[in-house]
Amino acid sequence: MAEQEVLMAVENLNKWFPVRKMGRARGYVKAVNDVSLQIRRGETLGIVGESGCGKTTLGRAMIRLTDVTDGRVIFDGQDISRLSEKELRPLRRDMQIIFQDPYSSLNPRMTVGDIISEPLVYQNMYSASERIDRVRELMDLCGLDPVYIRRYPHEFSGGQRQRIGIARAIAVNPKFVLCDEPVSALDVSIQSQVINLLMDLQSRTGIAYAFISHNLNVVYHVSRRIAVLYLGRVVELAERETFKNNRAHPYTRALFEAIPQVGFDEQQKKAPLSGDLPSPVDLPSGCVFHTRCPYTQPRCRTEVPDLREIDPGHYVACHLV
Amino acid sequence: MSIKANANVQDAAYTSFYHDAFVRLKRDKIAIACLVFIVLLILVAIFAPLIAPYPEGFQDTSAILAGPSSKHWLGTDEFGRDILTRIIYGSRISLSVGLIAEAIAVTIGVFLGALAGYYGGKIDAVISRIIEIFASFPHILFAIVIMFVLGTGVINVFLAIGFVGWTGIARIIRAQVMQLKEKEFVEAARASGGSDLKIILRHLIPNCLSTIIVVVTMAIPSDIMYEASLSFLGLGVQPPVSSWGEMISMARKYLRTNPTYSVFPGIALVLTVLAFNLLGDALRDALDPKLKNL
Amino acid sequence: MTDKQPLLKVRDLCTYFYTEEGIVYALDDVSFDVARGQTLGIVGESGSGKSVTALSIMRLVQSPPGRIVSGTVELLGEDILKKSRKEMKQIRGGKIGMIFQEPMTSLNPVYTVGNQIMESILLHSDCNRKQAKERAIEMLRLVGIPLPEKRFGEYPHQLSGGMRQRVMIAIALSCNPQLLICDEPTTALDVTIQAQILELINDLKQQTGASVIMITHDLGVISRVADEVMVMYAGKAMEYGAARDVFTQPRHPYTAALLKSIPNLEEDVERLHVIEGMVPSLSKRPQGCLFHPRCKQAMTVCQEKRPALTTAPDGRRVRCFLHSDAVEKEAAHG
Amino acid sequence: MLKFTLRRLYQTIIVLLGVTLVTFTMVNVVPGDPVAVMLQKKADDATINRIRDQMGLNDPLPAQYFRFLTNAVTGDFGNSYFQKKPVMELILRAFSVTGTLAVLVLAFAITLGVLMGTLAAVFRGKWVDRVIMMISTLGMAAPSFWLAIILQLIFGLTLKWLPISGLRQPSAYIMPSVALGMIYAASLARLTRTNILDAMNQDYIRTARSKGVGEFFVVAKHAFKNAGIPILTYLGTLIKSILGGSVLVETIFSINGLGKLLVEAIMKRDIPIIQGCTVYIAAVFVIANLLIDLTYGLFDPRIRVAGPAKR
Repeated sequence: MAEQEVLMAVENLNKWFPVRKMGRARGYVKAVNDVSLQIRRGETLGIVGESGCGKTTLGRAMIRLTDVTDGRVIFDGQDISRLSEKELRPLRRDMQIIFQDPYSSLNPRMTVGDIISEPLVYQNMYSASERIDRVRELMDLCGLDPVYIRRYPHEFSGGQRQRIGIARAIAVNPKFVLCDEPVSALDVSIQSQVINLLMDLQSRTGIAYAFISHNLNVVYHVSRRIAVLYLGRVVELAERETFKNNRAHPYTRALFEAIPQVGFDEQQKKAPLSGDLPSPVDLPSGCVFHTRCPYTQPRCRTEVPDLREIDPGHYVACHLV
Repeated sequence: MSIKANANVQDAAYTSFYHDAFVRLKRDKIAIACLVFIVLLILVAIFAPLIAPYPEGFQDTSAILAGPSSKHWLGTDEFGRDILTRIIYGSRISLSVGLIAEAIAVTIGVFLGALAGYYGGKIDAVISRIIEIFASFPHILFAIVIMFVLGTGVINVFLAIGFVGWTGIARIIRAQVMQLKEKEFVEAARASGGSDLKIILRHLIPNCLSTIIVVVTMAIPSDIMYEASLSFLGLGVQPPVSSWGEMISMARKYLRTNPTYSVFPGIALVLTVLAFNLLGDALRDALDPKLKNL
Repeated sequence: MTDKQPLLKVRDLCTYFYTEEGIVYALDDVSFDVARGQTLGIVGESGSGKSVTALSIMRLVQSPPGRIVSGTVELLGEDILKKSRKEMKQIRGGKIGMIFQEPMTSLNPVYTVGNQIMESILLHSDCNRKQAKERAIEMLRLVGIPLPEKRFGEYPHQLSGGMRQRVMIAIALSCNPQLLICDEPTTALDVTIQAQILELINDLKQQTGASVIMITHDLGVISRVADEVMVMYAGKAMEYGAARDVFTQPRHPYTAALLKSIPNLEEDVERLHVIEGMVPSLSKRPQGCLFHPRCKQAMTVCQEKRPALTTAPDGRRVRCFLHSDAVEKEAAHG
Repeated sequence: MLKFTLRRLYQTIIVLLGVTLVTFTMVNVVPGDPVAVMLQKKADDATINRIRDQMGLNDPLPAQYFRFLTNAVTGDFGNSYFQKKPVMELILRAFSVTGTLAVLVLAFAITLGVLMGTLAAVFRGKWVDRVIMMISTLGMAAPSFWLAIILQLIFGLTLKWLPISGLRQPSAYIMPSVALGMIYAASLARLTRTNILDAMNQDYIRTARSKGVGEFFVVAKHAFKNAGIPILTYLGTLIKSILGGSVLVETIFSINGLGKLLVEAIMKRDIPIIQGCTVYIAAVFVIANLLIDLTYGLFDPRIRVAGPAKR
């Protein structure tokens, strides 16, 4: 991978939350564990996993909405993992976020115009009158009628609110947008509208996305490459096509089999995995997946598998591959 | 059912949150009646000299402790003063206690509550303990002790009641700010490079405002009652200034001679408290239904 | 469809909500059958009336503002809607069991799991407490909860989401109901857990011979479990037939568009198919076909008249003027 | 649960220390020399100074506070200036009266309030609900001291059913209890109603109904226990308010309780009593609150037994 092509590089990132008992840290929730991945300019990296896999925390750490316990985040050639809130402020122009919940992500006391122009105000972009033009342009771009610029969020439907959130995120022309479950709260027929909008915006402006979701179908559709997370670790990372025919990690395979597909040709009626996710406080030793893996070997219980490149661009963390 | 969420923007009128709330409030007949009553009461208090049938302090020596008559609609007290006149002047004290004492309580409460909620951690721990300490004294008892320290008088009544009432507001604002801080729109503001100050000004304060309005409306009647109680005990407003609590206290000595003397100031007090309580309920339903346990 | 009498026969069911904003036609003129041992899938987006269908069958629609306005719900030939309150208590939990979407909030936090299963058993059988306890533990074992004796005494918050949903299933099935209604049972769960729960529901259906109504917005879930499927939109059934037929050859433009709009691992498409616009407000419904404002094949007649749900010669039912010119009869109430 | 208990215990001690500090500070910033007050200006400066020395009033304030605190821990709040008796003795004697009254008020308010609130919730929107809510709204607006006078007027002076002052016979407790308890019964009724209605909207109620549980048990078993948690929280505030409100009611009915002791002490500037009463009442509330917090577990297993570690 050519160095200029890489927009964001996450290197051995760890994010642990202390579990406090009687005021002292008695253990850690290891939300993100030794994660390394890269996002190239203009591409979409899908990050997929079940609840508790650390995908949201990883996303927040990538754009430094949370501190990093260990490891580095290099954005546009600059290590941002140790910068202070104040030092980060100017960089926020280049990295933005779209949230899952179209309700709590918009301030109910602000008009749509104020919401969309907020990043422009913080970043001191445009004059006050130019800002209004810019907001109208953004609303138009995101499929919202600009006449609603003075309306309040509660007057819009979930899908429209999500469009407002998208307009806010792209207002400052960012290079990178973190999409945290952007369509999970929407109805099926609205999901496709929002997904198409995100993809149109990418082809028009060349934004790079990190697209976090638990919905494999959606991630598969939007991403060029996909990282599968399990209990805070990347277990498999590859081009999207690889996941169609060449899924290597047992967890990835189970995850894909578990999704109910519309169609009746090869319906899988058996659940591919048994058991619950282990608690992130006491992670299993060795490979974190060994408690549920159908192929567990003795060494899986003791040795943590490295993320190895088994084919060009295809990384897997499993002893058996 | 999420039917309402699907309502089309096209057919919705241009409405802000407060406009919406006002529309909801307008539909509530009781609330409007209370609002009218309170406005009238304020007018009565302001224009007391014009409305009252007698000048304040005027003593009709021909009618001492008289019952209601055409000359004195609500009767007279032990000095022959017209009770209606005294009730009208007494409304000045009650309303200004509601206003000034509550302003003091809100200032302290919002400041400390917001500080604790926004910064959390050690600051929160310290402020929370302080709130707990001050909330450990029964309000009326604490007010009595403060009055003992400051001495009697109208201004001191304001100070005592204001200083007693801040803990409740501080608790609510603290919880509210803590909740707001976790909202994604605050995170969005941080993600766009908003500083603490800007986030507080643009997001936290506007979203707390409705809560503050509700809490204040609901606290005013208790303040009015505390004033009446202090004055009743002889620790608040001192004669000859008229206060409903002080009138009831005096009337107590003449229960046998003029029983209605004690009734009328009480009715004035009950009606005022009732109006504020009901208005507060309606405002809460319209602005902030989460505060249901208030 | 089988020749035998269906277990559940719903005819012309209407449930409206009388709100300040006007009448919300949450469920309008819905008819369907559930055969013994079969699974009927009801699929639709939010506000389509699918949950109201379930609550209407159980007569649990909140009233006011909701009311079942007309229609019949026959369980083995007897109209549930005409039953007394007391008879209804026997049907709920006895003949019909129900599972809800939110396993986190659907169990009472202040009682043990065992207490909540036993409650149902004690209500619907002559068991004493000891027998009820044994039965409850047996149910916990049946739904695949490890260490059922230990879990019996635990509180809901001590269990994971998947485990709680298993407890809900244990409660719903504890009295051997003939019908199990599942309202979005897996929406709040992770996919691998969802697969477990769906497998469990399927297995238990086989074992007990109960019929299942599976309500969900997820077409994938439906196609994994359902024999028949009813597609709902804005309170009406748009298409109804064997699941395989409906999903492989959808006839209603809404079903077809919905199927095309979901991303799919099997086929790669550059852009997803989009259904423009939004679900209409159920209190201010458009004239004519409720879907016509979003339909790409809408004709003039679609704007003027409400199409009726008609049965084609092959037994499939569609509510669309492209497949029939039948017009819905005017509702007698209004 | 043990950790929770220990943490609450630690917090309680901090709050109690704070309470003594606040009270001590307030009482000691009062202008005027307590000794001069005590001797009623009959003594010369030398005598006053000698007594001040004896009483330790010439020591620096922190030392005085420390002495006050260490004595308070052993239950010694000093002697009353005028009654020449240990303050603690006076407080305990008064509290036996106030305590009885408070228990009666509490029983009256809880029985009436919870019952009425539950009824109103069950008959939501019906006339029963409207009547109960109307009465409780009125009840919340009537100050206890005025209600007491009206009761005296009706049942004491006019009907002559009940004695208008003192506590010499059991029936004498009725009027003070009702006068003081009405406002709390009213607010409890509203609180109970809201919380039962709130619980009735929860998903688990729908589950209970879908199991075939009858409406009576839906309310009595499923809603009531959940609604009990906020009601329990309110009890702490209730105890505090009753102790405060007793000041007024005791004055009106000439009951020799804590409230009357305090008001009289304030009139005479009897500082040890003021200090002792304030700390004592606050301490009663703080400890009652602690006990209430510890009984949450009975209602809410989420506090009693820890769940799995959450993310």
